[in-house]
Amino acid sequence: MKLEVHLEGVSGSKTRVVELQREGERFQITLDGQPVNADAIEIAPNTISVILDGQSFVIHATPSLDDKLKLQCGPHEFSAEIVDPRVWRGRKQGALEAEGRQQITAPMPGKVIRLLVAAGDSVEAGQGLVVVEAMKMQNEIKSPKNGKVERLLVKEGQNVNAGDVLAWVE
Amino acid sequence: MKLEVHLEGVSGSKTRVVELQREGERFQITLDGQPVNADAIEIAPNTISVILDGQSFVIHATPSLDDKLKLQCGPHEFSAEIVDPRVWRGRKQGALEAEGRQQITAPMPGKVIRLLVAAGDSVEAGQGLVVVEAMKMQNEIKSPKNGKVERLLVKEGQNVNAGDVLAWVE
Amino acid sequence: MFKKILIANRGEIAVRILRACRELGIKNVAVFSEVDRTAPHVRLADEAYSIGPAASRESYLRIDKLMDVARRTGCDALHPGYGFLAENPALPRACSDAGMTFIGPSAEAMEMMGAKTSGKQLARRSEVPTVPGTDEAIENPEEAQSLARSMGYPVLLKAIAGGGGKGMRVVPTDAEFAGAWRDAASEALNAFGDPRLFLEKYLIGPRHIEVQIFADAHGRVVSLGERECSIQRRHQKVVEEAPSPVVTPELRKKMGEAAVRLARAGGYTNAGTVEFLVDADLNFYFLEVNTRLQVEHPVTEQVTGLDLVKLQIAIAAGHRLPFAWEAITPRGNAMEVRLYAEDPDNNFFPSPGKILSRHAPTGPGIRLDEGVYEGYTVPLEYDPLLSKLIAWGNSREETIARLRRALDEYTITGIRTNVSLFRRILAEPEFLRGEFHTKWLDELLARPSPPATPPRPGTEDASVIAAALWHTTRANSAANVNRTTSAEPSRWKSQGRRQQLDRTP
Amino acid sequence: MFKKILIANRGEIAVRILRACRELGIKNVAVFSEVDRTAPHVRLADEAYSIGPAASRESYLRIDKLMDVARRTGCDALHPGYGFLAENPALPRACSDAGMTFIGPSAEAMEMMGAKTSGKQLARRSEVPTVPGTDEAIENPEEAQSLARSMGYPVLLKAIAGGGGKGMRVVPTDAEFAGAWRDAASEALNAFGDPRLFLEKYLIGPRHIEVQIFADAHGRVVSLGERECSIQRRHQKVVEEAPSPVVTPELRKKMGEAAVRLARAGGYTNAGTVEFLVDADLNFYFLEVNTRLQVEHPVTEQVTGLDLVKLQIAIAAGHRLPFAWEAITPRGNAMEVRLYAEDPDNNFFPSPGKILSRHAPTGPGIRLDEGVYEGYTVPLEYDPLLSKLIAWGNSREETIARLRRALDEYTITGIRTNVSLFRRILAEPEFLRGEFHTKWLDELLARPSPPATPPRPGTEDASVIAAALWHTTRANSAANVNRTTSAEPSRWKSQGRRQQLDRTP
Repeated sequence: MKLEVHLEGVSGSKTRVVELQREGERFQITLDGQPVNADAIEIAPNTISVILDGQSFVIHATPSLDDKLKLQCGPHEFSAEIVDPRVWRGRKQGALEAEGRQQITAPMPGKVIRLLVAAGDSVEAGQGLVVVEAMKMQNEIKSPKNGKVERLLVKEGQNVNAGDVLAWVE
Repeated sequence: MKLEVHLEGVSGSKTRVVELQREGERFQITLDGQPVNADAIEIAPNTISVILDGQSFVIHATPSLDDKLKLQCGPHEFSAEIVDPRVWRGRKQGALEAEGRQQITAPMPGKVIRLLVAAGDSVEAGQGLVVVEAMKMQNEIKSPKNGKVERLLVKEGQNVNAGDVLAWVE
Repeated sequence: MFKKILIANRGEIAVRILRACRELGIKNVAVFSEVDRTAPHVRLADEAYSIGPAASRESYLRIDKLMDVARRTGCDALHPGYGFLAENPALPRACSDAGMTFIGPSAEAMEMMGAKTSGKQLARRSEVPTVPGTDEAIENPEEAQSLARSMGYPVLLKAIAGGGGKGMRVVPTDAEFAGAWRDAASEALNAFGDPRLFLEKYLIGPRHIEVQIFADAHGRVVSLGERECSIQRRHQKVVEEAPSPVVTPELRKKMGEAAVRLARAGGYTNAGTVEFLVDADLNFYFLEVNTRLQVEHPVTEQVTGLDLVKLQIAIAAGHRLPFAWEAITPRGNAMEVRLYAEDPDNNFFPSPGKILSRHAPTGPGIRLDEGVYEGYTVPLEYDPLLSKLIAWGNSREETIARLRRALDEYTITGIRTNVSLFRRILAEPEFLRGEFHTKWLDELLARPSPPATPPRPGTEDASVIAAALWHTTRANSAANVNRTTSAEPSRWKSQGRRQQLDRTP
Repeated sequence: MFKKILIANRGEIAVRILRACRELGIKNVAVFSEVDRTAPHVRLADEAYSIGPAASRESYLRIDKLMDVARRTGCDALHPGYGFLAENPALPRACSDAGMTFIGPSAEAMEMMGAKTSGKQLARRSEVPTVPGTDEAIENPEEAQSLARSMGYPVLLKAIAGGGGKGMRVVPTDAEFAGAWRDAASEALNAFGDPRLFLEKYLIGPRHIEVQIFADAHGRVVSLGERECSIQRRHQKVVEEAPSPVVTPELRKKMGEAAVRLARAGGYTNAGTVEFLVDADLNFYFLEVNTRLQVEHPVTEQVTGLDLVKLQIAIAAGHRLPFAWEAITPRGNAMEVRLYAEDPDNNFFPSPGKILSRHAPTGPGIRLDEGVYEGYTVPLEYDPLLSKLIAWGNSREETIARLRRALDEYTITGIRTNVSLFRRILAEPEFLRGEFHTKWLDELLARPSPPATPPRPGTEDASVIAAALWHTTRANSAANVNRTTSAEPSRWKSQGRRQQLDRTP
């Protein structure tokens, strides 16, 4: 099976092509067309041991809500999007769109306790937009860019879930 | 849902009738027709917390190969067979039959390295029948009763799996 | 000794206390709020009772409900843990009214020593150094300046009516005093309509070092040595160690004696902590008293070998502090990190949720005081402390090496944790040299992150391969599902996600 | 210091060694047989290489393969752990030929001290007491009897050609000597065609107590105190502790000096253990030397604070034993239990298989040296040691209380373990008083089991409710599956079992 893996991590974003061919209990693996000396096995649910040229790695895989696979390898984290040619899925268009316009989401469930800006306000990168309280702590959700608040989608007192869109900054 | 639970444990074997009625996220529970003050919840896969009259218990449930549910509650172990009236299943006949005749099974996978008796031999309870080697240790499988070896189903050098029948003692 | 103890707390500290009860052969009773039904302290306790909704003030802060459970279950003592009601004098009073023993100081000692102002007054009376300065306004600037000279610069001017930094000035030298006084007074007048000022010695880069004391009901008070707690993020301790890398045997003796003097003066019993600020010249100044067990008590346990919770219980039961304990000499070095469900890459935003998998470090020199398990959902209503990871070693270097090793082994999926914060702190040369103060971590975090350590060669390739393997095995099983079910589209993603998210029914 | 160490072992000891490497900043290389691909030591190592089939003699016992991996990966040292090749002099020789350092004694010291007969001879030469008696046949019964009188009764007669108990007699008193001699000689003649006998002092209820020694390459040899290892099942240690409940400071000094004398005489370097039998009068007799790290080394680590594996590595790298370590005084008491995958209700039959779930104890005073994880399949090819659980406490009583508490918290499903054996031992009054010997546990297990402790009231009801809840939630989800799939019968049992057994693909 040949897969495209879009990986994002410490050294930026890359697309790799992986081919896994089952051979008995193991797989023959090629990476970007080159055979690699790798032995990969899932040793516990979502825990994968990879021995690559003798180096031992353990990778923890967590499917995330945005349809990506979060990978933890020791202190390093990656986010992977996997394209399986056997399953046709329209590619996301979000990546391009997001360049100019940023969607601000709640990183965790909580309650909106204060709005710090109004729609139409100019904001700077790092400026607080909304205060969300969770686990007795108040947390400012900040603007990721200089721009203008296009829309605010929440009200004070409103409960939000992780991933809920709070605002758009253009 | 009303269930019959046949429990075997330290204090012998019993049949209890449990009724669970869902009420929101919890269950209303009756035991042998009496309502009990119990709150039961599965807090992790196969790990069940029961608070019964304020006493906190944690029970680990493991389905076993003989269609029974093994229950571990602290140092205590029980084996439960559950009869669900919604699912008709013929009751096992093994229990009666076994009174006179004992089936000797391998308690774990290994290799038969020696037969200590032959079919037709008279044996005493506790007498060794077969030696099975596993993890570099040799283990004598003993007769559970006085009687006669009816059949031997394995040969020296043969690999056996857990639960494989080794012999019958009549 | 007690027969049954009510543990009026939750999380790792409730687990810590019930383990001590179990080891002493004392029955224990846990309480829990609605969202804590699946919490570890409920799981491990002998008995457990619901005391109401998630909000603390409707459950863990309700003295009436605690007393009701205690009465119904026949408890003869109550342990408050830390936080919640632990420093509220109404709780020991309620215990006393109910004929139960409160495992901690008396309500009176709590009031006298726990409150900042009365604690400070007690310190002065017991000749325990406090930060030099005046509590009351000085009308005459010249008088103030001569006082500043006698204390030594820098000094801090503060508005009597002040707050929020208004009317506050650090004065580095005598030459700048008059101007700073004028500015501060005028700012105070503008801000509060009151120009009056007082002054305090300004401590540069002070350390937070605290002394663990124990006092029995028979007049014996001992110090069990100090803990270094200067590594704080926004006034919240995150790394603690014992002994402090800067405390000399002489200073230890002086601080210990001061702490014991204070406890005696306050008629204190049971465990308490006297917090000090220590300046660069190793002068120490009383800060406040915590009239309870500290979160960071394990580092003292690891170097002294004592079980502080058992000691609290014994003292509350009227036992004497054994003589031998006064002579305890700390051995080696212990360090604790507080593992929180929070996202260090996103301004330490709380990250509650379900722990999908967990691999905890073990082995020599490693202790874990846990408040979670695999499959547990960390609730959003409380402090997101997951566990405390404590390392012990023969030297500070060995302790840090073990802590690093343990952090490398520690993995948790499903929620974010602050593990990377500790990796960063434990790699900082200043930290390794023991050169830091209470603002050090905030300053460190204000600086741009250092370039990420490049991963070991192959890490990225291995991760790509792991992702592909993960996908392949799920894609195949999803295909199997498709064959046996209807033609309804079934994607591996929802399949994989369900496996992850729904492992607990 | 070394750059990279090959760990020529598996299981918990391989994990123990690689953790030490990691803490020292030394790269580590693991090796594994075909069935050990998923083993914890492979998972945690920096590098890992396959060395062949499951059978030890084709993998872990193959010096050529180990040397090949070491050469290819550029290792400059090798740690053998315990078992496998750890006491085979061919391994240090092969290391030396390959220009690598063997972390352990020299091949010569291993040969001289490790072999029973040469070890005993060395002990005699170094004035270390051995069990009194003759190694050679005594022709004359009268001569034998007078020797027996001088040694004191009871004595043991043994056939020179003997084995399997034939021609062996315990002689309790002088009056019985002549008859016993006659019977034993005639039995020996019948069994082996050789009537010759020798005799030894018969020790009644001896203890097995061993001394941990360390020797550097610069002539310094130290004792780190003793371990009590008398709790054995069929000559296999299952519980170990330090210090021994019967060893006095004087005896500790004498045994330590004897052990050091022996090590010096044998030109020993690195870690070693001198095993003694100790009789009821606290006389000690040399048994043998183990020229390697012991399974039970953690109890010494917990009371001395030393990391013995790091010490082994430092000494192998030519470092000197620091002076301070000679003055180490043990603190408190440590006890280890060996958790095995075996079924105590079925004659300790090995019980390998997949660990379906696991909840390990943590908290104060608890150390776990692990060789397993949740989801791991314990292979049937090797010693079924899962983990070592070690408790430390201020007193033996506290240590035992902590160990009990930890055993109560420890749960594992999918395989059987010997946890209940330890619950039983830790409840025996004789054990608690420290009154036991090397046959004590076998005698205990030969007695009928005591009536099972009745479970806490409600245990049975709670278990029944849990079973019903378990069934109900599965039955419902199975019903859901049935609705969406074809009419093919699907039973909850296979459903539930699949969930359990197939969690790892």
